[in-house]
Amino acid sequence: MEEAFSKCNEIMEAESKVREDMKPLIKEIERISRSMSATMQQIHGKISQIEEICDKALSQVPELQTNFVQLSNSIPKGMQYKYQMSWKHSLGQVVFVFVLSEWLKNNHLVKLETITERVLGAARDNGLSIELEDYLFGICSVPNELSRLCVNSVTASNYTLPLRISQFVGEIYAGFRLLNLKNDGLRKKYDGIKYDMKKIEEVVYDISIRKLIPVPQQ
Amino acid sequence: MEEAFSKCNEIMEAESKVREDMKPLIKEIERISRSMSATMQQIHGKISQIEEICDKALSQVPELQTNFVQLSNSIPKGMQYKYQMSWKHSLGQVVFVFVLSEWLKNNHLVKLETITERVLGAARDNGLSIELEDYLFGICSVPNELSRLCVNSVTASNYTLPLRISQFVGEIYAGFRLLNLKNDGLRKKYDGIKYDMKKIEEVVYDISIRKLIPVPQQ
Amino acid sequence: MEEAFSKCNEIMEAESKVREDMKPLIKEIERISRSMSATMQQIHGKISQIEEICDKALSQVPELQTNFVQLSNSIPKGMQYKYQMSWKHSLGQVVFVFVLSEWLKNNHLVKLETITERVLGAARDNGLSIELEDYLFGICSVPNELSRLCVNSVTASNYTLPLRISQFVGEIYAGFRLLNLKNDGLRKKYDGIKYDMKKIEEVVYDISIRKLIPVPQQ
Amino acid sequence: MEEAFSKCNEIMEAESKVREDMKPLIKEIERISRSMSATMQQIHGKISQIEEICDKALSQVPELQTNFVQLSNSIPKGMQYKYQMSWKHSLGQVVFVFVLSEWLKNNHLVKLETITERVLGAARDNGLSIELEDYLFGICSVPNELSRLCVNSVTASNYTLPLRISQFVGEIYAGFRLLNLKNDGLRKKYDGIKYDMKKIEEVVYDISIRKLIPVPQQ
Amino acid sequence: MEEAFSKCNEIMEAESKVREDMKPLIKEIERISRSMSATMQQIHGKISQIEEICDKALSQVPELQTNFVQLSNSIPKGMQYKYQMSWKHSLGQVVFVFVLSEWLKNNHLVKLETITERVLGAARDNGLSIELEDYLFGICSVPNELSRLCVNSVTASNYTLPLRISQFVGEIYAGFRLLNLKNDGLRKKYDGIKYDMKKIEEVVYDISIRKLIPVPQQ
Amino acid sequence: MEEAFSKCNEIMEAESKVREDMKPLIKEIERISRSMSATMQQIHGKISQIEEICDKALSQVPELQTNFVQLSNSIPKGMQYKYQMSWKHSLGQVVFVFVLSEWLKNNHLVKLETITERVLGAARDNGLSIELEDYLFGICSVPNELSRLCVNSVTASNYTLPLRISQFVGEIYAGFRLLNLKNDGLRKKYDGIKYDMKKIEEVVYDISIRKLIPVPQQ
Amino acid sequence: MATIERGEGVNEVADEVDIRGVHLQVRYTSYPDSQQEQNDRRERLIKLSRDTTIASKRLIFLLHRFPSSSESEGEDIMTEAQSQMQSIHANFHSMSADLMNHDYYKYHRAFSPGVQEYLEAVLFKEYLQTKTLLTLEKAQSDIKESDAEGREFIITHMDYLLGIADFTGELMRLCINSVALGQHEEVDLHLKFLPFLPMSINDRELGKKYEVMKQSLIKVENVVFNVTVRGTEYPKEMILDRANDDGQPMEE
Amino acid sequence: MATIERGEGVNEVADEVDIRGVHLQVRYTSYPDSQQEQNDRRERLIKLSRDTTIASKRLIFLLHRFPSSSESEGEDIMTEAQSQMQSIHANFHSMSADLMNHDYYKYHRAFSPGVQEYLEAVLFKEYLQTKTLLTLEKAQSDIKESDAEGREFIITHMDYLLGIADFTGELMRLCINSVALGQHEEVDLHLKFLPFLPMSINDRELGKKYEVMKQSLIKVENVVFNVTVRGTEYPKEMILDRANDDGQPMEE
Ligand SMILES: [Mn+2]
Ligand SMILES: [Mn+2]
Repeated sequence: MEEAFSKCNEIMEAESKVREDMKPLIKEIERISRSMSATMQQIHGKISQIEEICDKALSQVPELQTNFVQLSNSIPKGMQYKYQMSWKHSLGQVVFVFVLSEWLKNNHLVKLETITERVLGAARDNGLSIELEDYLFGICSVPNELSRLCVNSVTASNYTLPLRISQFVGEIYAGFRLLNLKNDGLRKKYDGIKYDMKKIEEVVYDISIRKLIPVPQQ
Repeated sequence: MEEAFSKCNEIMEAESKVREDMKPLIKEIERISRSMSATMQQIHGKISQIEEICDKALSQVPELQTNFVQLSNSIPKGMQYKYQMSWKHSLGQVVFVFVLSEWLKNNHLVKLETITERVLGAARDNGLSIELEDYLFGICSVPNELSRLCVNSVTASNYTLPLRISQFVGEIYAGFRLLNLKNDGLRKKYDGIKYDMKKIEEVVYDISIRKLIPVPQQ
Repeated sequence: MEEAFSKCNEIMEAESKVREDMKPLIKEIERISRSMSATMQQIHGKISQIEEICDKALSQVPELQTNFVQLSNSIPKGMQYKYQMSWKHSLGQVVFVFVLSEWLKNNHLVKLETITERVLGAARDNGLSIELEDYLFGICSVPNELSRLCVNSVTASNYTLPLRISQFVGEIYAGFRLLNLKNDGLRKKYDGIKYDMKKIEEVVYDISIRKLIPVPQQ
Repeated sequence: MEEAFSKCNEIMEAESKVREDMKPLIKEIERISRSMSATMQQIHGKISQIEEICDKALSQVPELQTNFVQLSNSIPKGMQYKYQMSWKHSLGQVVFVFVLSEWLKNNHLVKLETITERVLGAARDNGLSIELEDYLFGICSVPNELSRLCVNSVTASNYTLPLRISQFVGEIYAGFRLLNLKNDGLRKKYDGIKYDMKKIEEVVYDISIRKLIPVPQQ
Repeated sequence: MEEAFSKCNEIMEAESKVREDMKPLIKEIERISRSMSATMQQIHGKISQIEEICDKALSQVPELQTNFVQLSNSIPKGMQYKYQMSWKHSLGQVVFVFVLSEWLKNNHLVKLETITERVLGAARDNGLSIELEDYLFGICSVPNELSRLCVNSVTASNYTLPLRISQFVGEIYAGFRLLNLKNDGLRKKYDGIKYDMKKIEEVVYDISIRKLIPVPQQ
Repeated sequence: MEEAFSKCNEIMEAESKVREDMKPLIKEIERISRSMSATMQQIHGKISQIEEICDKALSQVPELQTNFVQLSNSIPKGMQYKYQMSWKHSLGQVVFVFVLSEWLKNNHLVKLETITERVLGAARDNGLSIELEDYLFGICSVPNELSRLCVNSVTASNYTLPLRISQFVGEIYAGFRLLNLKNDGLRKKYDGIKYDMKKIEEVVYDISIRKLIPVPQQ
Repeated sequence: MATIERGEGVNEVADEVDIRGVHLQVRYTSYPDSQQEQNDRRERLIKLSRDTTIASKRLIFLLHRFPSSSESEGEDIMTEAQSQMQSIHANFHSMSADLMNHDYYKYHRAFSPGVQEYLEAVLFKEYLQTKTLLTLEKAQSDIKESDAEGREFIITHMDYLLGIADFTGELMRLCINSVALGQHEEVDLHLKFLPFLPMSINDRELGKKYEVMKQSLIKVENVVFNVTVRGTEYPKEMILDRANDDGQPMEE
Repeated sequence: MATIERGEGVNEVADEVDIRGVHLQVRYTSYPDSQQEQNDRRERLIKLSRDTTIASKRLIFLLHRFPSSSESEGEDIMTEAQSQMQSIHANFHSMSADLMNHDYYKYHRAFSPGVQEYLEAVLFKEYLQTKTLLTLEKAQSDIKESDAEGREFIITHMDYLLGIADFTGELMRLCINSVALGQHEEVDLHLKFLPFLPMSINDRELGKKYEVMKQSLIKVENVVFNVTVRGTEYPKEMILDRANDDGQPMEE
């Protein structure tokens, strides 16, 4: 019987090794995605430099990809889902940064495939993926950030950004309404968008009533 | 943007379908493994028919395998780990039945590969597997059952089975000692073996002090 | 063996005595730090007397130091960490009061060394210290208090304090972003600053759109 | 302010480093003490080789000491108590092994100083220590092991060991009665000795009524 | 020995009877205090009829007193504290109603003696009492209700009530600060007042920034 | 309002003082009852000196009474039940010691009144009491101790004590059957007596079958 | 070898019971229905209840469009609502038929959720049309009248109360939407109608809903406060103007 | 001013509801019984159920004296048991009468505990007399036959199974008592009869009872082991002798 248990020990050591190999990569992935997300926070104080900030945040993507590719190489085939909890949270942050910065710069909703391609790259062929759920969670976090940006852009005398924000958040809200949501966490997060919309509308109202912008035509 | 959200809906529906397909198979797997485990319970009342009972429990394995193969066909490639929580508990029961019955019949510790082959069969090629952890958990449940069997076999005037049990559980306990357990649940379960061992030793004590077994030579 | 146990009893009595000696000192330390913290609460109702209130809160520091010095004398060498949970919470309150009052009066972030020197004094040489962690926890509590002060200062027609607060909290928030926080409690507390920042921004928005302050130039 | 936070980061990194340095040493300490404790478990199956087993378990002490000395070197002065939770549990196991094996071999209760000297060696001068509490906890674990040994020694036809055990555990129990225990965990563990004592008394009863030992004269 | 146990049975029956007698009275006390508390809830919808609502709630006090007097008669002398958990919660609700309504009507904090006299009446001479703790708990519940009333009174265009509330809650908060609270539950509840205070300050802020109240002179 | 709160503080201080005054007395009561209970434990090892041990245990009663009287003086009239949880556990131990030692010495079940008189003395007139429940709980602990004594007295070649024990425990069990028990804890404890009786009967059986005593006539 | 069948709420047939050599001989003959018939009936009722829930939710969704609609649109919406209600009634008629001559309460848990959701919808509809609370009596007679065979469908008091509790949630949404639309008189009306269930509740399910209701109510109070306070700064006409420009009901 | 009455399991009448100036006009007219009548009926059934429980417990207590009794004593005990059973039946007849033309399942929770305890008692009685398991069918017909008006009292499958589960507890006590009496053949018989409920249980109440049963069973196994092992040391006759001397059944 001793032999049987020795074999068990071997398997456990092998699995241990996979985890050991993954650890520094995941730490690095966490660091980068945290840093990207922290960089994006700067938009609130520097409304006029939004594009630069977005670029700065996104400039870390190649480094991130390198780590994801290495990570995907260290995981045995078919076992990506076994470990995915380790990087799920980081991916959520990255999706958030992508959706937010792409819209700020280019005024459109970035697609799941685009993010997957840029963040995972070759890691995708090794079986890594961004779950649809993570993508939708990431989108859901954007309106809250934008409602805050709305307030700050008015303080910085920028009266057009609130109008853009109002329209984008309205579209996201309408988009989610089309989904047949089952997931409790996601539905709850989606419900919260309502309050962001209200705040944004109040800001738009405040500036329109003071004739700082023409009453918007929809 | 509407189009983007429509696509999301499609993906969600597809995933929903996979879960729906799996559901009846998993229910069946649960039923069979529960029934196997319930059958094994009969050994306590019919010490003299242990072999027949083991055979009866194991006779359900082919049916179980059929379900696992179908299940493995319904899961997209590379996603087995995503769903494994659904059948993990059942696999635990099956490992328990296997380890217990194989030892009772053939006096050896059944290997993980043997169980995998007989329970999963072709499902293994489709990416399903029994984790080492589940195997060890299953083994850990055996001593408790055997400590109870020890008591009942004495009641049935069988004084050799307790000695066999004492040795086997002792070996399992020693085997686990060799492992470098990292899983907390497993470590806790292993700690519990100590109490089973103690109970078994007390039974052996009771029959030895009454000279129902020959005095051991060390 | 009786003798061995008698010796144990002696050691236990000695340790008991240390704790008994510490008790009244710790009670006093708790009382003073609670009182300092309670005094600081008065700023919300008396915006114009902030400096006096800060001075009043800080006036209790010498008394506090006396107690800490006595405390440090009652602890055997090298054992300060053994008992530190007893005064950790109080130190947290004291750091909070220091950071808040120093900024309100002198507009800068007070350093850890400064607080250590003034609060612990000679106790520092006896091995007592303020952990970096406690310092950071104390800082983290300040933004919440300031967001409340922001609201109350507007009620009291003071429109410049909100701007000062907005800048200070922004700097703290940015500062924390530079840290590689490993402590979970601290990370959580830091995440909370975001909400204070938002509230402060909204107040600044309210006074800026009503032209109660000059429009900022970026 | 940035500079202040940079300094914080430096301190945090330094502390991080201490923990990193300690980690492998603590892992090794855990491994050795676990192994010592596991070795002692073998006494139940090999009553006649108890001395050899004790020697084997204790033979790992020098290796353990080496690690403790290294550990004590890696901790800044005065901070031993800050980290002691990391090795407390292992020390508990070691005390248990010492008390048990010393009594089995030499029939006396090993002193705290003896264990400290042999396990910590030079580490003691670096501020490491075995708390009295840990020593007492270790002693409290011995009766349970001995009640099991009592049963197994009868199975192995050794009728004198139970009498020795009965006396030793009785003395421990009486010794603890003298202590004014304030630690709740310890008091609870001590209460548990009562059950071990009862079990041992029953074994002595069993062999005495069967005249396997001479009737004691009081 | 039988006789001894018969006597025990008698004592138990007697105690049983006391509990049976108390039961309907306690049910009635619970019903009335629940009803008083429910009545007070109406203030939020009818700001202009606050006095009438307070009177209606208090009009049930005589009925309550009758029940307390009967209750006190059914309890053997000296045993009031044995059963006090049965009506403690109801007393808490009553204190809440008293403190709230008395302040709304007469603008002062009702004293413990006043409540005791009106609620317990002659029951007081029979040994019943309202504990200081219950009184303080009752007071602690008031700020939360008032923070809600603050919001609703603005909706009803009453801008003076918020100022009154702000002052009263501020005084309560300051008052509690003077107490050396040892009861953990009470301390926690008191900590909660901070959030009510904040909410109230925000309401005052909202009406003050819109110049709905005269700018305060400090 | 400040005055109202000052008054609260006074009341709280007064209550605090009562607790402070009680503390050393209760500590002393705990110490003595623990010591009495510990003394009684010695009967198992010294069967022939049982009477002396009982006397030694009971010799501490006057000292205990002194403390209870002082305690009763420090509690305001009518408030004994408010604090009774503080000494309930100790009273339980004392009842146990009384019932056990009185039976061992004088062969009868000591009455509740007797214990009350000897333990509380004048404290009884000050409102202190031993609850019936505590008395019954104390009795329920005796059979377990006696089943252990039964085993040890045979080991010490005393064959008459087991017969006495068998009869006494049988009577206690029968007595409890007369009670209309509602209390869950008590009923559970009473159910456990069954197992003590079984153990005692086995011992009686063992000695009678070996003709160490005549088959008992009931 | 006989089998034990498990009754009441358990749907599968138990394994054989012949452990320790004793065969449990258990047969049930005194039932009008077989176990299988009972299970089938329960399944049918659960399905009808689910359909009713879905249709009622859809009806509520539709009704939320009413306040922001023009008069003619409003009429269309109510016509559509009436027809949706009628088609839900068909579910109740099927249930009545299936329950005929059987124990109503035995199956109550199976269809209770659907009944509650239906009540939520019709209470909401009645409120929008008449600003009154639909009585339980009326709710029952509506169902009966639309049944060709005139069968009565019993609604329990508890289901009615739970329906009211859920309805207040919709009333709250209505409030928030009216706020967004700048319909201040409406808001006032809704807020006055938001009924408190009595606090003296010792039923657990209802107690929980009451707590949720209270939290919702406080949320509405805060929204209304916000609007009122903002309204003090600007002329009311401007608020209304703007509301007509881009007001979007935020229902769901 | 109207009041809301709370239905289904709630016994008090609610407070008035007129908060925010709206009076809720709620009346219930479509019920055959008034709320008050329903409450009263429920109270009556709960009381009958409690009486049944107490009487059944007493019957079980009596039955435990049977195994240790002589033949003539045994006959007396069974005669007394039969008469106690008959008087319990009167409770069921009252319940049948009160439930006539009313919803059985609506009130089921009120009397289910009594039914379970009764089943436990009669299952035990049947086992002592015939060593067989009383069928649900027989249990029901016994009640019906003793009813002068021949009314049927329905026992659900679930109550029957829960009754069996409790009955095994008594069987366990019987085992331990038989052990004390040295009746080894009896012990063997009981042990073989102790049925396992199938493990594949997804009903929570039954699952809990099953766990308790298993723990009880293990306790019995340990006791039987103990006796057997002791029995190997001494001649059987001696054990029996002694058992007749001072054997005390340890029932409760
Ligand atoms: Mn709804
Ligand atoms: Mn029972």
